[in-house]
Amino acid sequence: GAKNNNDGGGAASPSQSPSASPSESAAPGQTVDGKDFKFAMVTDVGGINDKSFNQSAWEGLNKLKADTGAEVKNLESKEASNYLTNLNKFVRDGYNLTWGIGFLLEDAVKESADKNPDARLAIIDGEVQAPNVASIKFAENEGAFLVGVVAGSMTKSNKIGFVGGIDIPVIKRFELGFLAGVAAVNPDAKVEINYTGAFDKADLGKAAAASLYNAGADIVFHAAGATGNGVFNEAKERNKNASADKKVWVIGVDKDQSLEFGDDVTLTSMLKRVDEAVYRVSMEMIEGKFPAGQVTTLGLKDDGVGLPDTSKANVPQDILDKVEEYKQKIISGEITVPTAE
Amino acid sequence: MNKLIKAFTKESALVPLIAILLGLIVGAVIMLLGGYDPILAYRSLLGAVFGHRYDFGETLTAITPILFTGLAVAFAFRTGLFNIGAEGQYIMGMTGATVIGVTVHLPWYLHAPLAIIVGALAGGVWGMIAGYLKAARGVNEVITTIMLNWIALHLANYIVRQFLLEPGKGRSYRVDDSASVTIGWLSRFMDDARMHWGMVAALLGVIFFYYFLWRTKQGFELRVVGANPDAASYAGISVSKSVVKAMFISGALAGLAGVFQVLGVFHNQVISAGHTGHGFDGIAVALLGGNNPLGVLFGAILFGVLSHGAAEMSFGANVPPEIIRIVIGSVIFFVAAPGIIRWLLKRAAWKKRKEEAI
Amino acid sequence: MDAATIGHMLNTAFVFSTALILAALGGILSERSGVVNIGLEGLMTAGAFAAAVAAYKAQEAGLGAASPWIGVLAGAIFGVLFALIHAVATVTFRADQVVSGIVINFIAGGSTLYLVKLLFDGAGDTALVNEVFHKIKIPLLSDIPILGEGLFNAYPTTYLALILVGAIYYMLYKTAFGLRLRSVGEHPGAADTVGIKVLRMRYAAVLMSGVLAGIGGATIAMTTTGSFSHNTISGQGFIALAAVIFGKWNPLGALGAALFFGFAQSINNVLQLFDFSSHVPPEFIYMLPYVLTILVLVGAVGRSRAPGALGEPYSPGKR
Amino acid sequence: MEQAKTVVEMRGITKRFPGIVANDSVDFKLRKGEIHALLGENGAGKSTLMNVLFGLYQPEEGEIFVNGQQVVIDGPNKAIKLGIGMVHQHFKLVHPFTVAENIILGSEPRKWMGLAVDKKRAGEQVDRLSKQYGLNVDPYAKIDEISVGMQQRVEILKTLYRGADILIFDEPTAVLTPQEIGELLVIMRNLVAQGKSIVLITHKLKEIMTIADSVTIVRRGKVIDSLPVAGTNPNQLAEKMVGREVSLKLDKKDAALGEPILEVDGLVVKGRQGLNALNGTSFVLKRGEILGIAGVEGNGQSELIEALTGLRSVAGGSIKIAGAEMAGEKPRTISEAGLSLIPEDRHKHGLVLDFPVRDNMVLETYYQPPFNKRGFLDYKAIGKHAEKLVKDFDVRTPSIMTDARALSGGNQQKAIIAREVDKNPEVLIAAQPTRGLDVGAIEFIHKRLVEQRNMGKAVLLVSYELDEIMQLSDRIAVIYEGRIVGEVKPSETNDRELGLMMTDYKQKQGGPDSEQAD
Ligand SMILES: Nc1ncnc2c1ncn2[C@@H]1O[C@H](COP(=O)(O)OP(=O)(O)OP(=O)(O)O)[C@@H](O)[C@H]1O
Ligand SMILES: Nc1ncnc2c1ncn2[C@@H]1O[C@H](COP(=O)(O)OP(=O)(O)OP(=O)(O)O)[C@@H](O)[C@H]1O
Ligand SMILES: [Mg+2]
Ligand SMILES: [Mg+2]
Repeated sequence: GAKNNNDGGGAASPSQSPSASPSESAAPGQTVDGKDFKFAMVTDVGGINDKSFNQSAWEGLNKLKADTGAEVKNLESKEASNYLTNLNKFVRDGYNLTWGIGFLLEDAVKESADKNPDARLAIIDGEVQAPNVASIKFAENEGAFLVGVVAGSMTKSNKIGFVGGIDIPVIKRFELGFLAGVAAVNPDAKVEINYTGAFDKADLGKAAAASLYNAGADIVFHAAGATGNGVFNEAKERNKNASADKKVWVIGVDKDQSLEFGDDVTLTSMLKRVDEAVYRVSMEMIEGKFPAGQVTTLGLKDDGVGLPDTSKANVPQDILDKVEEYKQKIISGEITVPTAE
Repeated sequence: MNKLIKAFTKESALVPLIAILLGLIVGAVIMLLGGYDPILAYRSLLGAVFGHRYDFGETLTAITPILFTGLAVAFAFRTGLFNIGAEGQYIMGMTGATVIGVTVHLPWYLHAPLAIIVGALAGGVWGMIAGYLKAARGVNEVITTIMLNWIALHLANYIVRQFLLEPGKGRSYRVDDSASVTIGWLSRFMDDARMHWGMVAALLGVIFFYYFLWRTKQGFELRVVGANPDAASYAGISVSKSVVKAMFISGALAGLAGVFQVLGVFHNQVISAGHTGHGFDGIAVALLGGNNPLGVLFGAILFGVLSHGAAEMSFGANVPPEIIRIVIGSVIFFVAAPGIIRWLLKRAAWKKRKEEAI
Repeated sequence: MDAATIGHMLNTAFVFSTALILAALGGILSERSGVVNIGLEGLMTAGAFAAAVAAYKAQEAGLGAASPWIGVLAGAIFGVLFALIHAVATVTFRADQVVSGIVINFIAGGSTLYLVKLLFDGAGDTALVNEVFHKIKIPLLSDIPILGEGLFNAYPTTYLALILVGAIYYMLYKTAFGLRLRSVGEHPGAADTVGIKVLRMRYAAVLMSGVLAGIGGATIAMTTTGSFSHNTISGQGFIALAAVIFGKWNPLGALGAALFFGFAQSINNVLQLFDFSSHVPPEFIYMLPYVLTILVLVGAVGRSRAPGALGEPYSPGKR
Repeated sequence: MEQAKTVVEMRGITKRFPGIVANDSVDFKLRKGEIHALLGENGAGKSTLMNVLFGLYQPEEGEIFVNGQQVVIDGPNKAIKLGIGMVHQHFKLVHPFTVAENIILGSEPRKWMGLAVDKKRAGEQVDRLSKQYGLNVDPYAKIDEISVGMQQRVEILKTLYRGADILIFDEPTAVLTPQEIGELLVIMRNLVAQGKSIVLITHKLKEIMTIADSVTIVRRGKVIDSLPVAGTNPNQLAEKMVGREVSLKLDKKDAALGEPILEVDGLVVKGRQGLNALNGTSFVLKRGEILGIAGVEGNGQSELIEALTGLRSVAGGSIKIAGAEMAGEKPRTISEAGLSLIPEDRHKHGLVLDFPVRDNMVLETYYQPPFNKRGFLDYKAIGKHAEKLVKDFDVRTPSIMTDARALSGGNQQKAIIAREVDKNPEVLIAAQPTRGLDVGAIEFIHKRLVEQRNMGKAVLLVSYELDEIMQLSDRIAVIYEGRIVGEVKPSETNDRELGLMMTDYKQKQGGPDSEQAD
């Protein structure tokens, strides 16, 4: 339908290569002057150094500041009822654009936008029907499909694990895309699913990973925020003394997690270019092309999701070629990746 | 009335005031050590709360749930029980209200009251489980309420996900407007702050707390059981029944905190990864208020003002909002250990005398 | 369920339990001396924070494998610092012990995050420590079926915790210090009249509880998370408190209780591997450890008896 | 040389508590080898003075000499070093510990280079001491499991273990059975014979006359007199301590018996370890009489009281009040049927110490009119009621809003009696109603009990004190191992006979029914 299209002048479509860093993609670069602009973002309880989502968004804004001289600011929320008050703080202070980072802020963004029709807001991972809000979503299922292809191709035990945070629609998209990707290249592989019920409990992630690896999995994909840190720790632990053929892998999420946890455990990561989206849409604001009222879903086509360049370190070229092949098939519509059961 | 006047002139009123002052000073010192400007920070804090109608209104909204959970914890304390489970009861209250708000369709004069009652009952029943296990099986309520907090979290998530989920979202459908308890005109007056009847209900809760415990027959029984269960059974009061009853009421109070968050603030319930902390904050509020209804009210106000203002402190003075938890902690600390204040006062007086002597 | 799975479950159980055991031991010492300690959560938070920061700095300084041990040491020191607040408030100034414990939780939670933000440029969590603890296989013993995988392939902190269970048991029940400590918690008046320094004993006990809970928090940072953030410690202190009560204020009992909690947690993950689990809503699987705990408590015969003077401040003049 | 014989001398001791001078420049002298009694009303300052000597309190003024040396006793440790030991009124024992552990606590024999407590040696030492002074305690028994009398011996052993030569006993007999009292007196003589000196605080004039060498009388913190026991008499002592004449003899006219009001038949009640605590107990209580239940503590008295009041479930038999079956009923039902209880443990069962006197006065009647109006309490009515009771029963309290905790033991007891008597019960159970009280308070309470009986009510008196039983009862039932083993009239028996019945009824077989008093 209309809401899933980014046909609002095509303004929100990033057009660079998948692994491009924001700086390369900033076409207008220093030529844009944003000194009179103020941008803000509100996160949920996670804060801006969560090593994934929020941090990525904040990096996008800081890049904007560096490139245009715009003023940027953030507030983290202590609990759900702070979302709205924090958004309103910026809205009332005359910020040009206020971001809500994460689906949890969806309702608060909606309410703030309705009450302040002159303000401009934007939401990541959510969908707000309001004329003054830009909604940015990601086709996580498409990206997850590609890492599924990697996992399906590279597993030796034909057992693969998936660790989810909470069983909610966003995470479900990760799971389903991943399952489809694995099945596409390796129908014999079995994927064990383990939801931990939390996004912030590394100990649960560690235990979940332990049971998956114990059950024979050699690759685990996590979509569980900070809970996933436990998955990495468990894998590192196992690789410490393991022989080469017993080595286990983790597939990271949101950011290129090999930068944090190292190449020796991180097979690849499912990137979600929140930084890119935040940077882009904010830039459009400065340029007077803010996609107000539109819902933009960033998929493979838009390089909103994808694999990082660092994947080369562990994933052989032939598999990367296969990944590219599937990517084109998804973009062309030859393959449709499921989004919900 | 006489009592009230006395209460304010006695040392018992002086101690909290000095405690608040000392707490703020501790906060200021820590800010200075961290290289922040405490004056600016506190000015931002006050500005955030009293500077604008909107902020004032939102502060009231922030006070409401912790006033309820504070009352809940204090009520249990008064009857000799330590309810660490306000958090779980809060969640169950939310869930009860959401279920009614989403699945039942009624005119407003029935819908909102029904949602409130069911939410309060859900919280009450959740508290009652711990009460029953204590009364019937002698299981320590501290453990059961901790466990029930986690069970409530997951049970609520299950209910929302299984029965109330709006497709594609991580939360329930919106509750019907007929179940909403917002006060439109007041919100408009308060510049769109989320005003709702919860604050009024919470104040009624304060009055109920006082009247029930000190004015009614049943309250008398609960207090006797709380103060001396042996004497209670000698006096013919059933201790088990009282424990169950007390935990039910305590749980219902905590449940109401959740009810009004759903019906007045969020209008839906999200699948939640963790606890909100309102229940645990309730313990602090209860302690801050010395488990007295009026004290709990003041405690909740102080707590609410400080925590609502914390965001503004980090907005206006870039101070990490966590500093406020240190301030609140210190205030409770000084309230709880009046000996320290007396000791400090004595030292101050002694020093002064010494200086005079020289 | 085959032996290997049980062994793995036991192994995971020990990972969960280690911090609980240590903190519960701390709780036992404090409460045996008559001082309620609901501040365990805060003490663990302080320990986890200090460990993450110190180990990170040590790692930066190139101390390598010694880093996590430096973290544990720092955790113990920070635990003691916060326990000292509790001791001064409750023992010297006779503040309500419950209140003081809650205060510890508040201040520990607030000040550690405040410090993290100061130390790490406004970040909500510390940088990741790479030099953390690794499991140590004990030769020969680790070949025993089930137990070998379950117990003898564990983190050094797990072994430390188990040794401390024995040591503290011995201290409490065999040494004069332990006898005096328990007497102070049961009947401080009696202890006072035979010349035992009640307040000094309570200080010692509360400070030791800071050491143990601090180490407990440190083990979480040094084995599972590798960093510290606002939810590194989220509820473990309260579970440890539950283990103290569940274990009847006895080190062996608390060990059993902590293991039970750990085991219930690890069942969680194993259950999800079975096909039938797809028919069970995951939330019910998450609830399982807590439901099991309550059921066991209900089934357990005999009420636990708290130390006689638990929660009562001692002042010599009072009767 | 008098100086040489004095082991303790306290001069001009003044100790103040907020609002009261507990000791007002008190002089006190204890000579070597004597038993020196301290006598005075409740709250006179006896315990305070001895706590000062034991280093628990620091006096504001005054000097203390031990063996002629001036000393500052800044804590029990110091007192112990000076050879002073104290057996407190409320025992200072760690209940979950064993006897030996309690005794060695604080100065434990060690082994393994001081690392571990040498429990074996501790047990042997305790055993040896216990034999030396004829105390007969089992070192390995838990305090929880031994009788009060035994617990007291543990307290005595604690002082001896620490080498005390000066022993202070604070109301040691208040909690003992007559047998135990007898044994304690023997032990005390024994101690004196071995060169110890003893301070004995007691309210029982008879004991002073029996065992003490000299007596010091305190009133309101001041010493009234100090004199040798020989050459004084109980009446003189009582007068000195109260400041007025006290009649130690109770005026009691003959009982006017009415119809049976409480009928207990074949009562069976389970005790602690599943054994029967009551084993077919039967007795009848009539209007207008006081029935004394005599017996050694632990023969089912507590269980009997709990069963009668509905606090303990009944396994068999019947309890009838005014003909209505009450076995298995709830406490409140029974209370409403006309049964009142003055409980044995006033702090634990009788009062809510943190509530004001006012609320304690309606602890059992708060739900009835006029106190309760449609679920709400009428504090005006409750206050008026409390004022009246406080006045009628002479409860000395600053106000009815004072917390019960702040009242002295005697006044707490008066408050309870006021409450229970005011319920106008058909049957009043009085369990140990005068334990620990001074003669003045005892006189008052006894008068009230007799008054009830004279009004045609029935009183069931459960007491371990034979004197009290003999003095008050119209009829005495002896309880032994959960059964009533005999009934006698006080006028037709004596201490010796009762004592025998209480310990071994078989010698007096054929008693129960043939002795039925009419
Ligand atoms: N810890 C205390 N705090 C305040 N006042 C006290 C304290 N101990 C005793 N008093 C006061 O000192 C006075 C003397 O008390 P003390 O216990 O010495 O009396 P006593 O002669 O031993 O009485 P009894 O015969 O009841 O044992 C009492 O009136 C009481 O008010
Ligand atoms: N904590 C306290 N604060 C103030 N006064 C106290 C306190 N404890 C006891 N008292 C005072 O001590 C006095 C005597 O109390 P105490 O308990 O010794 O009475 P008692 O007659 O010895 O009773 P019992 O023998 O049953 O204990 C009372 O007058 C009371 O005011
Ligand atoms: Mg006394
Ligand atoms: Mg007394």
